[in-house]
Amino acid sequence: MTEAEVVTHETGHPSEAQYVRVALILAGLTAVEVAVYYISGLKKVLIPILLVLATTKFSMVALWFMHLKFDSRMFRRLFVTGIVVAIIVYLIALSSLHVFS
Amino acid sequence: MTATGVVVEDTGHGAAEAHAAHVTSTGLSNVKIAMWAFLGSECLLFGALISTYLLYRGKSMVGPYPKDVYDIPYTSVSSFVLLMSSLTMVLALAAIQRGDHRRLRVWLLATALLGSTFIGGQAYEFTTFYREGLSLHRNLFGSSFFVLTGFHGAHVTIGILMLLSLFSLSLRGKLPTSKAETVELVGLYWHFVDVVWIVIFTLIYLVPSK
Amino acid sequence: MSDVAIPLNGQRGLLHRPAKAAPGLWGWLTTVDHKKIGLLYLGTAFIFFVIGGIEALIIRAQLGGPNGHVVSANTYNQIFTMHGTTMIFLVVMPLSAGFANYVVPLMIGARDVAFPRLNAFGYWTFAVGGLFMYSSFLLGGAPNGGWFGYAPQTVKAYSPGHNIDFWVFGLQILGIASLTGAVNLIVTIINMRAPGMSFLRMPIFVWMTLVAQFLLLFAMPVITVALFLLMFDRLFGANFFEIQAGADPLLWQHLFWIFGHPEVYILILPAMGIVSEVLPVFSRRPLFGYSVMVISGVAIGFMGWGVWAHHMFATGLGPLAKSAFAVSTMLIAVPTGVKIFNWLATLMGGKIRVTTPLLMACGFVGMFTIGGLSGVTHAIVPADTQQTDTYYIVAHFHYVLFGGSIFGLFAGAYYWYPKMFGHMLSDALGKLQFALMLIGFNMTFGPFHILGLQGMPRRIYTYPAHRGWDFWNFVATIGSFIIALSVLVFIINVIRSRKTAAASADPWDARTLEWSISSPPPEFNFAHVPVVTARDDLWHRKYTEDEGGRAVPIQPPPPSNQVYDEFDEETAAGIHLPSPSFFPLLASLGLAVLAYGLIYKAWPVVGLGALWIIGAIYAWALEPATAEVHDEIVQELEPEPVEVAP
Amino acid sequence: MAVRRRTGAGRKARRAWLTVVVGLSMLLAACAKNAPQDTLKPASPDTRSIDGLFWLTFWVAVVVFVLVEGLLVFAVIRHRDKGESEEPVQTHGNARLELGWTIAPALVLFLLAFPTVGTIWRLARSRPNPINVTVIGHQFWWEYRYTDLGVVTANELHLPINRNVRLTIKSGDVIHSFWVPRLFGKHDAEPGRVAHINARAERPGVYFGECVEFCGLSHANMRNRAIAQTADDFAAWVAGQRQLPAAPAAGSDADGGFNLFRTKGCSGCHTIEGVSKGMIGPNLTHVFARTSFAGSTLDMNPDNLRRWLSDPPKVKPGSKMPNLGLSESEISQLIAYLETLT
Repeated sequence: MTEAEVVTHETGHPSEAQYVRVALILAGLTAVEVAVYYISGLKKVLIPILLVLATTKFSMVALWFMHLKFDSRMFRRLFVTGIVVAIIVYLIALSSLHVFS
Repeated sequence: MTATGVVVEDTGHGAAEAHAAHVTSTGLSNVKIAMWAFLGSECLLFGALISTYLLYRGKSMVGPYPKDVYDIPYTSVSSFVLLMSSLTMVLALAAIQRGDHRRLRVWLLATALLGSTFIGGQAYEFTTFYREGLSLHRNLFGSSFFVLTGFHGAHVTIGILMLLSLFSLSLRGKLPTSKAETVELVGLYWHFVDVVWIVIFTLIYLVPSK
Repeated sequence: MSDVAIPLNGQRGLLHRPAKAAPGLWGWLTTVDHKKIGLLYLGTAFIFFVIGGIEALIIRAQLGGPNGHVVSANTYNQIFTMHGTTMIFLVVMPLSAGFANYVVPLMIGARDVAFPRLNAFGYWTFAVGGLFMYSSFLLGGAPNGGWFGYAPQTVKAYSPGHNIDFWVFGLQILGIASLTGAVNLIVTIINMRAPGMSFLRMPIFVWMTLVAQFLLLFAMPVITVALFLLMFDRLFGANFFEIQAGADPLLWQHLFWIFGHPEVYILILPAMGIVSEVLPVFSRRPLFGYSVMVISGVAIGFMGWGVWAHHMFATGLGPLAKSAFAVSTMLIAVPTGVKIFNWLATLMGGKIRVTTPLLMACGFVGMFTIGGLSGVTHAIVPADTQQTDTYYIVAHFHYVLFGGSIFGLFAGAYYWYPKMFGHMLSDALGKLQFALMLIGFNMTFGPFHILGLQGMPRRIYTYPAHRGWDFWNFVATIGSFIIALSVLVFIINVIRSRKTAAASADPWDARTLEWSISSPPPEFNFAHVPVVTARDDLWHRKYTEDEGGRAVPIQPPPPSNQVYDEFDEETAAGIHLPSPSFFPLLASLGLAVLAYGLIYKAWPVVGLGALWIIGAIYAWALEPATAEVHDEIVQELEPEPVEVAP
Repeated sequence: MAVRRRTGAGRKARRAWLTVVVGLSMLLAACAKNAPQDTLKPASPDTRSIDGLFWLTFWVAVVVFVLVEGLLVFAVIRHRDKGESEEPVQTHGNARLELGWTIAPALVLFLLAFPTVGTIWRLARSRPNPINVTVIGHQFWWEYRYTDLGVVTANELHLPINRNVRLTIKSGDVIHSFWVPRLFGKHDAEPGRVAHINARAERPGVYFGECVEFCGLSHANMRNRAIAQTADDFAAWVAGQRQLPAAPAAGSDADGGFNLFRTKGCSGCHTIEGVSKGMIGPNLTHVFARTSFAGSTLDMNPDNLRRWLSDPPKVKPGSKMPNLGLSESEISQLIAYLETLT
């Protein structure tokens, strides 16, 4: 998606066409996710791919649809703190419960 | 807790004095900071539920196991539906920011319908699993799956309730353009619930169970 | 507050909303004024403090000598569980919330919190949650699983009654209260500071409250999930904690302590904030190393998330995890130590007025140091396997919670009492209470160290003779009654304070904004919103520094209305204030109805409760947002007169 | 301005100093005469290394304690307001000091971290050719199974001195915690999980212990004893435990007790080799050889047996053994039979 003609609305929000394009990309990524799931050849690499796809979709919705890309950094800080604390704390807990080994 | 009961009196057009209470230190609106703080804490809530599922993955003593019940194509369709509801939600917000109240109501209804389709899909999936012997009481998979997706479903249902309330308020002319922020808040909540489903769909359905 | 209820300006909402705060009980039930809500928090929490204290006295009477039989085993388990749960969730948290609610808006120059009705909902949900949990005594037995209710012990099979259900739902309701309070205070502190009040000009109490509220914001959901899992196990037969189904007994401990450790920092940071306000005022010097104190507070906030497993060193965590958590627990002692050294540096070289708030704050520093040191010994994992779950741990957390939080909160009580009630507490009685409390406290919890090292486990309803424990248990029981005596002295002090002289706006010649308005402050706090030019703004309106760095009063002394906020009737009337509302109270009661229904599986009551809550929230949202807007403005508003609060 | 009384301030400060001194002296008078579960009297190599770590940390803590409390009391006394008119110097901070009292504690803790982590890993290492004993926690008593030696007993753990004993800790219901303070640090007995403790006694003797994780009504009555014996005493004990008890002489009180054991339902819960297979209660094959029973809360003698058999839940609230409503004569006969199970 081109960065250039993002701002067409005086309040700095993306245009409707922009939203539709982002939605199509998200739909495409979901299709890729399901497709990758069925390709047996990628068994060993499946989990990293799925995680990357999920993170991409997550950040796209957050940045575009939730306007984190256009709004004040304060909102981003609040949300990202919650995510980072959750990920770190639960990763430590799950690893000490030997979920990954 | 969705209703934030804020008393930021809408100065709207021409209200004379600007009270200090309405001029905020960061220039951002109180309710939006509150909503983002709330969404930050919700990450911890869904994080705990997802971690419980990941901990108990592959530890059920008895069937049915994820492989026996999961229908990936079916769930990916309902994921697509929820994803598209995020699009209609953001279009609804764009509509009210432009002052196009008719289009606002169309997109609000579309979002609520897509959300209801998703919930319908979940309900159908739950009954199918239940008929196949999976229940809260059956095994660890049943407990952790139903509680996680059930919590998410409850959040989506609350979202649909809010969307329908916005729709009826707009119908009765009680949602003026100056109140666009209310739609934005409901939008933030709705996108968050969609984003959580993105994580759930990948970690719970797609990542194969041990 | 004017008695005449100014008629609503013709904007009929879904339901009539009172325009002005009515006097008497109805005023208190529908108040949205952060000061009244603060006082409600403090009063309710003090009542629970007395109840928790009585529970402590029962425990000490039972353990005063070997083979005690003052209470049965079952009653003892209920009493010690309720003592722990009450003192943490119904005393220290609400006292901190009470001070935060009352003082933070005044300190940052705001007229109220960001969401006044949500604030009222927070208080009423706390009160309802506390009463709900205590109703268990009348309905078949109070919670008896310990304040952290480890999982297999609290599942239906091993705790058949409704005791644990009351604990689960009580904590869920209290969790909602804390979460709404946290969101409210975070937005208030971030967004409603007076012009000129940058983040680094905020008082340390506001900083510590902000860090504590962020810890609350992120910690509450974790215990909410743990309690939901336990609820699903107990009420709907799920098997999150069913060992036969393959469940892991450590899941509950991990989830609980991921909440548990940030929780103990939630309990101590506000008290640290109070001490950081009291010491400078009575040493007549600025707080030593303000920015370092802020950084160490924030550091404690972040590191608080990485230490929780030091509560689990006796479980099967494995040596790697134990080593990691040992080191992280040691590291968190560093910022705490930095704070203590900064307090000492503030005192050193000051002109210390030895009043009760100062003594209480010094008591905090002294006793919290002991608690901190015994805390570090728990980070030494091998030593901890000898200390955990014994009375050594009980000594540690009482030195930090009682020696720390309670001493700090009493410092706050004596310090802000003139501001809240308009007259002084007697300093002599205050010092008597301090002396009694310090002696009783050390006599009670000092010997616990010894009992713990001699192998006395915690939570035992009785112990045999010939264990070497009899003497110190007896000493501790005497000490606990001295503490009770000191609390009695405080109550007498409060009652007698009605007749003392009226307090001025600034009785302590203090440093922060809450002392620039009258005691007690008017409902709108500041007639003229203050413009802040420096940290400790009020002090810098009164004093400047001579070349030697000593503070000297500004000559010629500025007119009083430039130092203090004076106003006349006319400006007061013009200030718009949020109108009272009874829907927060209504929504809180709905929570209790829903909880009772779920416990007794009375589905119609559950339905009623759910509808009640949803109805109260809708009515609250659709309530007209404003009271008396002046007539000439009404015409200009758009055709749709009724605005919707989001 | 608040009224300042110079003498009052001094008196208060002295009283605070007095309290601290009294508190400190009480702390130092820690060693009570006979404290059988005293963690400060280690009786095994592991607890001795733990004890060393504790005292190292303790003395570091004492230094910090004296420094901080001393500074606090000194500051309050030395710098109290003696009525002078001029205000103090308004110092705001001092970067070097801040750095100093951040680095110094971090350094001290860093030095403490090395012995700590070292000891953690040393204690966790499994020891050569141990005697294997499985310890199972039940609501409100401990069961021991000597898997290699084929012995099952309860409440009292026998172990030879100067031999490694590998305890495998399990639980049959809720979380308990197995601990003999003088021999080893506690470890939770978690249902569904297995844990290990390395035990080793150096001197013969009876070492007391107790369940240390809240496990219900009689958590306080779930005690245990570890009886360390010389190698041949231990061997004699094992041999004794392996023998089947002789059937009581026909027609005697013991024989009456034997019949009652089988008719009153005792056999349904308790195992006596060759007589019954019950798995709910402790193994009674050699019950009278033990020095204590009922979760080691009662010493083994006929009077205590009578008190226990007449109403078990009164002695141990919440105990699974019900009140069988036995008459005095039936209790006497049962006691007579139990006395033959040595």
